[in-house]
Amino acid sequence: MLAAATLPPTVATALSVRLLESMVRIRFVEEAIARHYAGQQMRCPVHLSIGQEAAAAGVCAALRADDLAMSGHRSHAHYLAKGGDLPAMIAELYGKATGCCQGRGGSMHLVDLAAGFVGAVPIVGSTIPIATGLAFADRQLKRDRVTVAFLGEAATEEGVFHESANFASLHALPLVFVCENNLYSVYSPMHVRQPAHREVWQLAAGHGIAAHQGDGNDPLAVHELMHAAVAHARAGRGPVFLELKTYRWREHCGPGFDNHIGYRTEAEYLAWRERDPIARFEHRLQQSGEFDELRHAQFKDAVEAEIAAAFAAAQLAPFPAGTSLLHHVYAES
Amino acid sequence: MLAAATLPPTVATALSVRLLESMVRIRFVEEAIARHYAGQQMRCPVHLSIGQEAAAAGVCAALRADDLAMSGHRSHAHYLAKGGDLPAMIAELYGKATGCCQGRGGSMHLVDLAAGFVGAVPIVGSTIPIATGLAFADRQLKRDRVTVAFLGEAATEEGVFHESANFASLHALPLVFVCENNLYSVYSPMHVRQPAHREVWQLAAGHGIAAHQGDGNDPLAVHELMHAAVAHARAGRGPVFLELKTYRWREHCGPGFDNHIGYRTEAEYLAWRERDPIARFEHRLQQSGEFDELRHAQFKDAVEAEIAAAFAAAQLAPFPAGTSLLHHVYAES
Amino acid sequence: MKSSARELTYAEAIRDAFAVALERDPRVLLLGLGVPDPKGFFGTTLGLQKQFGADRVMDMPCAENGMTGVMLGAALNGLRPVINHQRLDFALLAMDPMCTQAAKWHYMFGGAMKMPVVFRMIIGRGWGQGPQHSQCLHSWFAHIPGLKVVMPTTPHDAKGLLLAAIEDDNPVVFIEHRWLHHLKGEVPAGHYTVPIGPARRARAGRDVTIVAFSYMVLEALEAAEKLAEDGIDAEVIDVRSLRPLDQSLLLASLRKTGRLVVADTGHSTAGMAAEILAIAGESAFGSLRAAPRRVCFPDCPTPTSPSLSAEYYPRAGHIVAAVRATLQRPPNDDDLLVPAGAELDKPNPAFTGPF
Amino acid sequence: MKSSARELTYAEAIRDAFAVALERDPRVLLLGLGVPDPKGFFGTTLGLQKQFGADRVMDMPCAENGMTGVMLGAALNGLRPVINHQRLDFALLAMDPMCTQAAKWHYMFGGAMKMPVVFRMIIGRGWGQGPQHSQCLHSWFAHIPGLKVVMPTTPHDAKGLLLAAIEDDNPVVFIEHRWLHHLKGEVPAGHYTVPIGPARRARAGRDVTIVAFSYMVLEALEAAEKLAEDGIDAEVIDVRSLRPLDQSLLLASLRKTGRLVVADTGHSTAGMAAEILAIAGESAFGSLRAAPRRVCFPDCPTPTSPSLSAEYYPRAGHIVAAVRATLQRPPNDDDLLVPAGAELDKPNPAFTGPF
Ligand SMILES: Cc1ncc(C[n+]2csc(CCOP(=O)(O)OP(=O)(O)O)c2C)c(N)n1
Ligand SMILES: Cc1ncc(C[n+]2csc(CCOP(=O)(O)OP(=O)(O)O)c2C)c(N)n1
Ligand SMILES: [Mg+2]
Ligand SMILES: [Mg+2]
Repeated sequence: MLAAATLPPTVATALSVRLLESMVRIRFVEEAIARHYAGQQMRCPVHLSIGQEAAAAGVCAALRADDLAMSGHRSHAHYLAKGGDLPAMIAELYGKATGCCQGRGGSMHLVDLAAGFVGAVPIVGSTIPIATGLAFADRQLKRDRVTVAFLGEAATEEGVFHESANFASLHALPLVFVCENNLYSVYSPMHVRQPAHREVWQLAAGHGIAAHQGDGNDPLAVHELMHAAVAHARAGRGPVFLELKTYRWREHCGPGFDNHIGYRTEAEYLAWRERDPIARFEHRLQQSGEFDELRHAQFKDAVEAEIAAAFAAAQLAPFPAGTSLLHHVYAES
Repeated sequence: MLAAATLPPTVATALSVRLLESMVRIRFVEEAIARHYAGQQMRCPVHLSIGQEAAAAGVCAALRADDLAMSGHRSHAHYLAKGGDLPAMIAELYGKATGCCQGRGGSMHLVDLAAGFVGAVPIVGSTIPIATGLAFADRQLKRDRVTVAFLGEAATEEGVFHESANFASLHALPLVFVCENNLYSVYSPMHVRQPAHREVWQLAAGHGIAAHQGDGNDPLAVHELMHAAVAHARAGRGPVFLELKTYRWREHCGPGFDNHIGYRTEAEYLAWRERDPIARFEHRLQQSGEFDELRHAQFKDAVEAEIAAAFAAAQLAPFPAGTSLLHHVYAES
Repeated sequence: MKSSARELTYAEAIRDAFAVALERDPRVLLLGLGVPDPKGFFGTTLGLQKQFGADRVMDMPCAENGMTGVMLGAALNGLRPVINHQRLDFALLAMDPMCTQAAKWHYMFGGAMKMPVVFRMIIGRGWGQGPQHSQCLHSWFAHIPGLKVVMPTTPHDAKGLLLAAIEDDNPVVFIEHRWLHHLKGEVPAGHYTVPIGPARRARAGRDVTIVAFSYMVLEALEAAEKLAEDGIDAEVIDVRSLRPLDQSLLLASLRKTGRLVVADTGHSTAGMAAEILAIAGESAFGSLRAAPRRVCFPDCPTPTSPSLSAEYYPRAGHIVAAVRATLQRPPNDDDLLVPAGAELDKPNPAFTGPF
Repeated sequence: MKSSARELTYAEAIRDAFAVALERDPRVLLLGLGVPDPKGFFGTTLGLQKQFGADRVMDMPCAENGMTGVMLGAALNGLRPVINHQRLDFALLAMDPMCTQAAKWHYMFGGAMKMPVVFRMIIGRGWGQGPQHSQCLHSWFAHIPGLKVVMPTTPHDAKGLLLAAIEDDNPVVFIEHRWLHHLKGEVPAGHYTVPIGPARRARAGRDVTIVAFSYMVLEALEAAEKLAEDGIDAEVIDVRSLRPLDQSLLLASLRKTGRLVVADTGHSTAGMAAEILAIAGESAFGSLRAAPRRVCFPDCPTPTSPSLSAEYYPRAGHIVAAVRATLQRPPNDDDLLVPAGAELDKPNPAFTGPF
């Protein structure tokens, strides 16, 4: 996806650059959505991942192109990191016929089968068993793919997470649960939802699943955890659960900021901004000499152009015809 | 309930006798049901607890009379151990107007509010959150009661168990989950339902709940675990989960035996019969000199008479009138 | 002090009902994802936690099934809980505790226990709510004996029916339409109830009976205005309570008009509109002078794109067209015209998203 | 070798359909609590695990919601799963994956994916199944666009519709009534399908149209025999497919008879019988010569006691009485007489419980 052919010499550097570029691209797309949202033409709820890019980038960089992923309401980053088609996503946000769901879904329903992004829907937890089923079918059909179920920490409160975890553990499915723990479910902090005396990953451990916690704002750390998890899962040794600690910068739903309304403190927010996954990582690469300033500037320009083109195309694209309303209610056999 | 006033000298002996008598009474009732079932007049599914009496007896002996309990499809033992009205239960099995649900429920729906037995229903797992809610209300209303949720090990596979466990752990509710692990869900053994590399109690531990495993065929061991659990819960230190290993002797549903049909081996069954909670405990009491043979014989006679009377009354009792069909659909405010 | 009426929005009326209930009865408890959040659950719970404490106005884990069950236990054991869902869709995870448990508990235990619990749900619409945030499944609940089901249209009824629901000793499903939240109306201060059951004649008329639910009552009233321009005098009945359902007002109206159009905010097959038509057939057969008609959702999930959702939702014009058909008047293409600039995926021009 | 018909029970016909499907298509997978158990899921899966392997005929954890979701993922990824519930009641834990996910998946992703999955459920009745093992909520599923819903009555249709369901690229709800399992009928060997959609004329008649579902078709046919003794010639339509619903056979029959009685094995309010009455009102208004009637469950949960369940379930006599009413004939007290010794809580005299 990201011109991987022209990567710098070492593999480690190649990976670092890939992670950085993946994060930057996600950030730029999300910021463009935030900017354009004010135009009131993306007429659907949007849940941005700004601040959480390292998880998507690190996880997807450890996957094969034919591995599968599913997500929930906050799925732009996952879709993009997995290689989902950007113009089709932007068009979907605009409700256009060229959208990845032909306008039927909007931001909360993304799909790109060619990229192995099998779908995202907004009922919290509901894609977890479906992703488990993808892994189950791959196992039954003796394919060596791995599936990723992206979820927020609130989804671990839904019983269906546990039902899926039990089944995945029972059948040693090639599945990785990637839980981005960003401390909030909408405006509700952890302490009104989960006991303070246990960590999220322990829930999965209770099911006999290999479970780890990591810094969700460090793409290399995420990648390392995920690399091992994918190897474990692909080898038939069963599912893995990763809890990635991170933080959402903007409001739960929508383009703005909402620290002023009182459910979290400005200080907490600022502390997490200090840990910006992109700035921190860029800095680290600069320190280690892995950062090619010119290349990065060119990359940013290219991404900005790619994004501008996607928005322009989406804005110009036709809406689905009213006459198509009843298409695709049933599949023709 | 069991003439506790005439107990032998020491407290320990008093407890042992109470446990033994509670188990024997349950066994006799269940065997009477099995005997009478062939008459085809108890026209409802029955799930007998023969072989599992120690759990009910040990648990309920550690409760106060005003503590609460709920159960599922296999609830006769729990209802009786908690002090539920025997004639009302038998009449309910016969579908009579004098039944504890006025014939509306049958074996799978028992209730005796006076005894603190708040209800049993056959949807697996469904009373777990309701019991959690009882404990929640007691906490809100500053009552110092403890609630017991009786469940089978299959109920821990239902997501709602985990949702309840999370909430109970979060709010440190005065609740004890008592899980009788009898190795089967209908005809399905553990290994097709739960991963072999983790124990059932670990699921609860994953929620940050104090969790223990014990010999469910040893009423004193059960009582000891439960005594500590109740103290813990009543002191506001949060819920406790007890996994009690035990075994059902008869068929999942109905009065007979079903080892011949092939889902479990005769050898396994016989090994568990060796561990008969009643014979083993009686033997132990004999060894320790706590067993009063005459008293026990009298007790058995009394129980047989009590049971015979309950069956006779139930058989004679009237059916609910057809004209009452639409009564109690709605409560009058 | 005598209660006096003020103009409130529907959302404010809900909040007002909650405040009255919490004040009057210490057993009342509000629980739900985001109930105490700073946006106040579309404004319907604003400030209540501050006023009544975190023990009585509570957030919860994201676990609809379990938390509904917990509320049943609380209801059996001395509280009067209201569980709140920001979307009806989320409550689908709790069909077992609502329909297999709560609805049957009083009956199946021979009257031993009461289950005073309210299941409050909001129906989403527009601005990309799409297939999973807009489901209208009120007929599912209306199908179940043991439940009561209300869908108030006006701020006055919202408050009065919510108080009645909280005070009822049975499980009550209370369904709000998101597009009613901004609606303004007279709402008495203090305590009052609107009884669960009776329907309301929202407009008297002679020529045709339009029966509507919830938000569709507004479209029905608009349709009646348009019909009046053509000299057609429509009666509009606001059902308010789906279970129990008030047949008498309906049948009295049909005896008068002989013509029926039902405007439902939901699917057609085995929906509430089907029930109204069935009742009309069974009990007003002799009065009916034309085939009754249903105005319901098209037979597909709710699409997200504004172009498709504009096509999807029936409007006043669809009701007008149905009425014309029952009167054997010729169809009028103008009925379905959308005024230039109209944004059909917004409840009102001031709405700006994102939710 | 040409397929030849043999006499099989309904349960055997189901088993036969599974065997054919598993044999023909390696993607077919059966999953459910007890599917491989020694009693064979009421005999409907007997021996299949042995024949086709534990990878294709599987037990599962007691987790209806999650396991249904897992089956959706399997369906998206190359398998054709059938998830089996011994009672419809248990499937209520899986309303989200069935109705919010499976039903909408093809539509809301713009046709990108297909969801070939069968949700098989059994309706319990009698012998104390009571409030939580006898729910008949087929109308809930029929309400949802994107699902198909079938309820076959005969062994022949059970096999043919089950094969059609498995071969369909859409989610199909397949509902069996426990009291049909022992029913015998001719069932062709080998592969055949009965198309999802068309209804079946179970008996031709001139005077009244009786529309029935599933088990109630048997009661309707018995009612027709009784009516024939009184010179009343009833046509019986076996709906078979609730979604899509075959209006044409129904309307053709109504044009002929002008009279309608619907016998449903479910609740009345917003149920399938309401839908049939609504369709009759909308599309056969001119043909109807009398008020149509519904024969449904009384408006209460299902009680357990045999004395109450005998009162609860409508029988042939209730259908006869309803038909008399549509014909303006006087009621006949004999219609509802229960023959001495009849045990109304058993599907047949040989049945002995416990389940
Ligand atoms: C079943 C269900 N319940 C509630 C909601 C409302 N809801 C939408 S997003 C969200 C928060 C989920 O939090 P989390 O899983 O931590 O993800 P995050 O938003 O933090 O990324 C909630 C509760 C929903 N969409 N589905
Ligand atoms: C939700 C639900 N799913 C399935 C069933 C069918 N069923 C009845 S009892 C039972 C077994 C439960 O096993 P367990 O919880 O271990 O209790 P046990 O019978 O062993 O005492 C099952 C699966 C049910 N009643 N409810
Ligand atoms: Mg979160
Ligand atoms: Mg068990």
